[in-house]
Amino acid sequence: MTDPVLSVRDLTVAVDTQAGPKPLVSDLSFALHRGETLCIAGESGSGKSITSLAVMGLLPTGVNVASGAITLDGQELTKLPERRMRDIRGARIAMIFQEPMTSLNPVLTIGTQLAEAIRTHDPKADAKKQALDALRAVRLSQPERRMGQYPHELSGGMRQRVMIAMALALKPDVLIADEPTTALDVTVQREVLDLLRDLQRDTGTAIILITHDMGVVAEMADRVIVMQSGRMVETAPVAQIFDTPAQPYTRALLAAVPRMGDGGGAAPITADPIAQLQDVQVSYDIHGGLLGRTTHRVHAVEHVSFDILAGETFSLVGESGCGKSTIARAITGLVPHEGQITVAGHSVPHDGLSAGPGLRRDVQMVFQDPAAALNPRKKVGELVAEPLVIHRIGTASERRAHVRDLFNRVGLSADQIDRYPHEFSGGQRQRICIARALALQPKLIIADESVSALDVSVQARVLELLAELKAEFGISYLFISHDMAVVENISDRIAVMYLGQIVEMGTRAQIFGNPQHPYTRRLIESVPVPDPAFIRAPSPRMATEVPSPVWAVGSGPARVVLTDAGGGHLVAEAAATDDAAVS
Amino acid sequence: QETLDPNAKAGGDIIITYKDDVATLDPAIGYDWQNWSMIKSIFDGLMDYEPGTTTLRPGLAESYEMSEDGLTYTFKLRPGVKFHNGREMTAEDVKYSLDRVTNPETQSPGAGFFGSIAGYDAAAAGEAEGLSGVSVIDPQTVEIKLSRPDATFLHLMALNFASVVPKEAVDEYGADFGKNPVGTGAYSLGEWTIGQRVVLTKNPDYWRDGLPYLDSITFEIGQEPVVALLRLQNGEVDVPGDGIPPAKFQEVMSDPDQAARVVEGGQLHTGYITMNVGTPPFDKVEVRRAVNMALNKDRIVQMINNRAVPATQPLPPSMPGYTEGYEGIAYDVEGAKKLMADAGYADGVDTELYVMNTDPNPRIAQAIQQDLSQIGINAEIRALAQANVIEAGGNGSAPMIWSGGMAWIADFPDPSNFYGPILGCDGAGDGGWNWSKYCNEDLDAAATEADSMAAEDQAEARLQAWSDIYMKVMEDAPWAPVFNEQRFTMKSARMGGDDALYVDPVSIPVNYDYVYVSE
Amino acid sequence: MAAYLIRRLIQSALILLGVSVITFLLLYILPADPVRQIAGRSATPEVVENIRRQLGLDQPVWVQYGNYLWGLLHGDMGRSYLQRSEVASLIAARLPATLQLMLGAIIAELVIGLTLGVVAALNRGKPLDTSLMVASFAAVSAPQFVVALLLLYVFAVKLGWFPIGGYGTFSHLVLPSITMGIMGAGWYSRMMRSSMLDVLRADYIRTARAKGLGRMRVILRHALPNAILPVIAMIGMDIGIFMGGVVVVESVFGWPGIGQLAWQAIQRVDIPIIMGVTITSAVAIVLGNLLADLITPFIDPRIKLR
Amino acid sequence: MTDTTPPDHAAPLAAPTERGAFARMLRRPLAVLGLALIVLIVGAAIAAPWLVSYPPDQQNFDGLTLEGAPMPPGGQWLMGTDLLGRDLFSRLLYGARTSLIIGIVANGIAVGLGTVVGLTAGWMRGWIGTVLMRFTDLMMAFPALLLAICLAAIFRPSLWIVALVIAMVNWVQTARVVYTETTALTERDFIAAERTLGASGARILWHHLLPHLWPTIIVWATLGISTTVLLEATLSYLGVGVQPPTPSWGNIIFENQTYFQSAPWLVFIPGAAILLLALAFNLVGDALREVLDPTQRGRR
Ligand SMILES: Nc1ncnc2c1ncn2[C@@H]1O[C@H](COP(=O)(O)OP(=O)(O)OP(=O)(O)O)[C@@H](O)[C@H]1O
Ligand SMILES: Nc1ncnc2c1ncn2[C@@H]1O[C@H](COP(=O)(O)OP(=O)(O)OP(=O)(O)O)[C@@H](O)[C@H]1O
Ligand SMILES: [Mg+2]
Ligand SMILES: [Mg+2]
Repeated sequence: MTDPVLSVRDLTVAVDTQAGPKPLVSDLSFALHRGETLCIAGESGSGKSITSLAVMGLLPTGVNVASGAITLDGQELTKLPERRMRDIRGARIAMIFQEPMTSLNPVLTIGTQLAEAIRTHDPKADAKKQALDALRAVRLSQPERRMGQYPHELSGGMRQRVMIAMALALKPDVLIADEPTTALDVTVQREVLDLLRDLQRDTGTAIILITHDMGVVAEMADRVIVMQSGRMVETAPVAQIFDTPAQPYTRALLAAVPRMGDGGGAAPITADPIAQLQDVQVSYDIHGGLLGRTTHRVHAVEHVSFDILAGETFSLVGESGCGKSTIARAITGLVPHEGQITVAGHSVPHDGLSAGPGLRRDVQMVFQDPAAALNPRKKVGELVAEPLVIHRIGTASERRAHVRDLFNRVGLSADQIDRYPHEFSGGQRQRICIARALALQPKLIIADESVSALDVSVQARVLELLAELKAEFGISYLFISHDMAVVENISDRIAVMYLGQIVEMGTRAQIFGNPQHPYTRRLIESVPVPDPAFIRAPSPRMATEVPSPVWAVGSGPARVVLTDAGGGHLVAEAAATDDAAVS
Repeated sequence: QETLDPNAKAGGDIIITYKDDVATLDPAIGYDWQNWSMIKSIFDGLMDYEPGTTTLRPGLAESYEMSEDGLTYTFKLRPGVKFHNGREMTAEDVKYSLDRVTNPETQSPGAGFFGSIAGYDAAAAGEAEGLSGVSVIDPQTVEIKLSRPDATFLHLMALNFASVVPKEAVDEYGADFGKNPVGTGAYSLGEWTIGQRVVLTKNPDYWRDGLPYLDSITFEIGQEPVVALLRLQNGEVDVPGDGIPPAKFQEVMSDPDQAARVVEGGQLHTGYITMNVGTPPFDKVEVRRAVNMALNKDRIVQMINNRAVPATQPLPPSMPGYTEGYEGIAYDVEGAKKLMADAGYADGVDTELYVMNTDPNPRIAQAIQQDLSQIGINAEIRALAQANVIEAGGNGSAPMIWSGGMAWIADFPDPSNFYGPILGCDGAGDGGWNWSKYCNEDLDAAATEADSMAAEDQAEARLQAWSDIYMKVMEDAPWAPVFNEQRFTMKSARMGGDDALYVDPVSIPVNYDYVYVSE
Repeated sequence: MAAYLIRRLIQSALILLGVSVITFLLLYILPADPVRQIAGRSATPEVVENIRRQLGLDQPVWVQYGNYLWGLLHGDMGRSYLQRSEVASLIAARLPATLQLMLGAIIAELVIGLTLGVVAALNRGKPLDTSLMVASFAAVSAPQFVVALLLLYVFAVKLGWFPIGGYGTFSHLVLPSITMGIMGAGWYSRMMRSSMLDVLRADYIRTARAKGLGRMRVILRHALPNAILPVIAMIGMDIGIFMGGVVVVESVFGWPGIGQLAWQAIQRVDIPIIMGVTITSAVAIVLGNLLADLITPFIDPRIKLR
Repeated sequence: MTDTTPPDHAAPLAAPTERGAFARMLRRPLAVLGLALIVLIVGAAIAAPWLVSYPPDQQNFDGLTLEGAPMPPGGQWLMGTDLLGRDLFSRLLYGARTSLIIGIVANGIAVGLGTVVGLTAGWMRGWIGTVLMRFTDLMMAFPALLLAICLAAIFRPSLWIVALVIAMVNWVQTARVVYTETTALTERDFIAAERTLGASGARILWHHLLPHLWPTIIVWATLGISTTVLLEATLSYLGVGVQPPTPSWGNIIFENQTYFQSAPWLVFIPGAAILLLALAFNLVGDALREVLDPTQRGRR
């Protein structure tokens, strides 16, 4: 074997606290060879992101490399002055960050952001052309047009591809990808993973892939590092990890991986509906034209009707941007809607503003982006106690005890209560949001991608908790997720959405056992299998335009008609979904 | 004819600065510090003053005659005098100009000066076309009839308001005549860039041969006095029109080189405090006298860097009719306290002192305030914009006003100018400028009497009469005269001409027609 | 966009109407009689009344206002009571100078303020940051007159780099602009520092650094446009603040702007000029705010004008 | 399943309680310096009668030279005398009373009012927001000096009137800036999250929006101290505020500014006082903000 491109030896990263430095990553060592893919998996908050930032020399203020060495082609990086480090960043080591939504500068066009990266390292390059090539390489549709667009005009999946293009444009020796697919639905995830593999094959780039999705690990990795609490617990080639895990933690992790087909047929629930949606429509106006009138509308949700029964877990799946979160917002009365929504006997007001305290108590929502949903200036303990304070439940000390209990239940320790949101990892923040939603023991919890950033062991634990509460208090869930395996494991019933409309709906057994709609089938096929031995059947790569929900005023998408395929299994007539219109 | 200065050289341009804008150059309207002397140089009246003095001399009139009864004046006009537009000036123009200034449509602030001309009342009321008393005898002769003898009449004919203007130019420009003045004076308007500069250029056809010496005068407008002085020191400016700013006075005077270029002179100015005789406590003459006695004028003068002399009476020392040897009401705090006690204010009294808000007036007011507090008068100071003080004075709501910054530099060098509107009954009504609201019918009668002594041989007696009137005023003490300001003009080294020209009592800051540059 | 513009223009017109009504009323109740000032010291009450009638000041206030507004709509701002010239021409003669000065001041304060703010943010907590803080506060606390004279004394009199006041060329404009911009610069540097600190923590700054961009490029191209947004909103307001302070700067530097005109008019209650200047500056302020609102979408494409 | 809680978190970063904010602030030397300055200035203003040797409005005979020039600092006159021969030290201490009321109370009210208007408009949006903001625009376009002159002519001038005028005029800018920030904040998810929890409008405004506006408010409030103290002098000059001989820092500067070359102490000493006051509040404000705003301490 050749010399490693990148090697990390005895790396310790610590954060300054008032009680002195506290290690976040300890004694981490690994080596990365050319053309290799190294997956770092492990529990949420174990220091995966911190490690990659240390390699980039981009640690947040207050967090420093305490000891150890990071060597790139024989060059020691930790001692390198900022000026020299700059030449290495982008050109030799590139990184795709965990949060794709906020990682692009909102005021610069895609083209500018791409081209400047190229020009910085090669002033003579034809930056525009190279940028275009990079965009083509990530199979972004209409690359010329994208160059002139701003980040907010692209969907999450598109932005993630731009990030990848940016990282790859300079053909770096090492690419660090921190949870590159967490925000994406499985079909897009599939594409991104394929893309990374293609690029690696073409350029020989070494990849560090950080993920908690064992399916992704199995498909992508050559070697795997498993981390826990800032330490490496195990490292081995991928097959060995999956076949003969040496450490108990690794074993626990693998055991917790949800697998497709594990669900089995649970008894169908028969109860009164807790939430009823009837012909719900939500659209966002787009102003334009000379007179600034509403010229177009985003038809985010179109004629959606379904019931959630008491004590049921109802899942909503569908590609990114199909309107799942919008439905969640409509149910909680955050966006104006048309149609009828009733939750636990409260009719949700149409204006998206004036929902009363009764509704607020009975419905809780876990927002998709946990970082955004937590007030950064409040301690997390206060944030979790917030609903109790608002609804005047308990005394101060009772509340505190309650919060401790909730923290324990979601796998956080009570001494983290007095910290601020930014001091947590992505997965930890997600658990804080869950704890807050649980505080009031509502009748319905809407969980929007609430376990996506959790490592499988914690995820399993949280899911277990949700199940316990469901059994104990009869809480119902509206569960929104990209992760088909999880969905299969926990759902009673499932609705598949496409472009704002439901295209298929039925019990778990019906959807997973007998998917009818082509889109449903594609979703299920795209799920990564947590088994390195699994060989995926080659499927055609898609480079099609994402169909748009934007329509001119006066027009709109054709209404999908659902027909019963038996036993309450509703399926759209295939023809209706083909005409994805862009206007 | 004119005696020319043998040292004078023709030619050259000078620069003069002013802080405030030049409002208008219409002689019927202009009544500011800035435009007064400019108008004097652009226009001429029938009468004029010897440069640097208060001595009257004929101007556009070659000669004049007064009738026995003092009611008719006949002016013979100088032939061949041309307006800047080239037309020859005639008697018609004189009549037109006087008609115009008294016509209410003109809204002249000086119209009231011409009250003694026959037909004024009808004209002022807008009932008559022009003044019946002014008639054109022939193109070179004007006759003016008065409704009562007026000893100040010749001075009035030297006022800017009586300047002769050509009708066709007024008609042409209408209300904008003030921006496009046409006169007979030594200079004509060259350029006027609003807010920046006014340039006067030499009138080559000026009827006084050899004058003016300068080719042009540039007035730069809108410059802070402190900066103007800096520029003077830097050689960019010849005369700072607003004088030496108080903040710089000491600096200038302590540098011999600069001090040598400062010209000091008297000024027809008195700074005084008015006390509203209709409002307690000033309805009691004891209190008013006590105020006069309480003022430590020496200290006030010291405070303004000795740029004034303590005043004893309403008239300034250089004014004819000034009572020489009169000591005024002496500084005597104990005596003042006694008077206060006599008036029933042994325990003190509260009142207000109005003052205009530009430096150094609030400071002077504070010095006055401190002096008054010595005798139990607690005067609260109200420092306001000029217009607000004038309003408070006019409507009688101000118990005391310090006059600084608003009044009273004489319009013309005659004792009567200090009486009529500011001490007489006419000005005591609502809105009038007699802020004391002092009205003594006897003195009014005596004043009318004195002003009717128009004959040459009565001049002495008339001045004595005025002197007596002001002594009587001092007895009633509606005012507390504080000081008479001295003028300090500074000039650049190249400026030539007699010092008197730089403290000319009627042309401030400089008599432009006679100064020259030595370069 | 056009609809937004039209709506804003209509609102602006209403604001201007409001300003004119209130100003007119205030001037009406102001206890100072302009007619007295016009008529002079020796005028008789009849003459005073005559002039009052000529000027229409004997009519009820709403009739006076109506007349004024009618004139205004025809571009006639009336004639000054004391100068007797047309107010519109007086203002027109001085407006270019004022606009130049404001533009100069805005540029000066942006250049100075933004630079210092960015430098302070980058050196956060270091002695340089502290010194800059003291400097910004000194700039805000310094009386304008003194600043003006100091600058004039040092750079014009002593060093001779610039003329001692005057108007016309670029070098005339420098010192007055800086004087006027200094306070805003102090202000902006604080605002800029605080918004820069926010922006510097954003994820996209990390992305920019991960690309290996140079420090200057990260700051100027990535951080600055994002941090400048709150400052843009302030530029519109500055015009109003300048209107208050312009008179000092104008008089020290002999700058022929409308500030001096206004100040003299206020001292002497020359109502038509006060009205004219007020409305002119209100127009400037309203347009300035509108402009600031119109510019923001160009800097931040996420902002949509509705 | 094992306990997956990272053990390293057992060592608490710091467990400060909200009540400890003040105590934590006291641990910052700069904040203590600021507080000390404020206490000193306020204390001196209150204790002025016991600290000075001359009454503030006494025009001392020996306080002027024969030519009428003021005396420089040193010797008998700690800070020199002014143009009327009054003791500047005494005037400075007494002037602090006026200036503190203006700089702290009036300015505080203005910033407070601006914050309330901006917050309300930004939160309510709709027609209330529009009306409030257009009213703000109107006030901005409105000539404040004119209002001041009118009030001066109508009412008896007093400190309270000038404070009122300043409060009425100076809230406008704060309102606009707060409005802009509030509208951006209300779009953020954590506010939506609060709403789904059933938080009342008041609670969201007070507990969740206001803390984010602190930095802005502190900048405006502290910088406003200087500007309002100076503005007071202009307004008093026009007759609205305190009348001579009552001293204020602003009017000491204003009266004497043309003399700054011949008598620099008359301008620079009160100027320094204003600067110190503003800086002191800024130091405290900054410390307070850093204590209240944890995100300032670095982030992932
Ligand atoms: N700025 C910070 N200050 C203090 N502690 C921090 C900071 N950033 C992260 N941490 C802590 O460091 C630890 C490691 O964080 P890191 O982001 O590397 O986790 P991760 O492995 O990427 O987790 P996830 O899968 O949830 O993203 C966490 O316990 C987190 O609480
Ligand atoms: N405030 C908004 N204004 C305009 N369009 C919006 C807005 N919010 C969402 N949309 C659009 O509405 C559509 C549905 O968005 P939504 O967030 O509900 O998708 P989603 O199914 O939750 O997607 P993801 O899986 O990526 O979270 C998308 O096309 C999105 O661009
Ligand atoms: Mg992470
Ligand atoms: Mg979503």
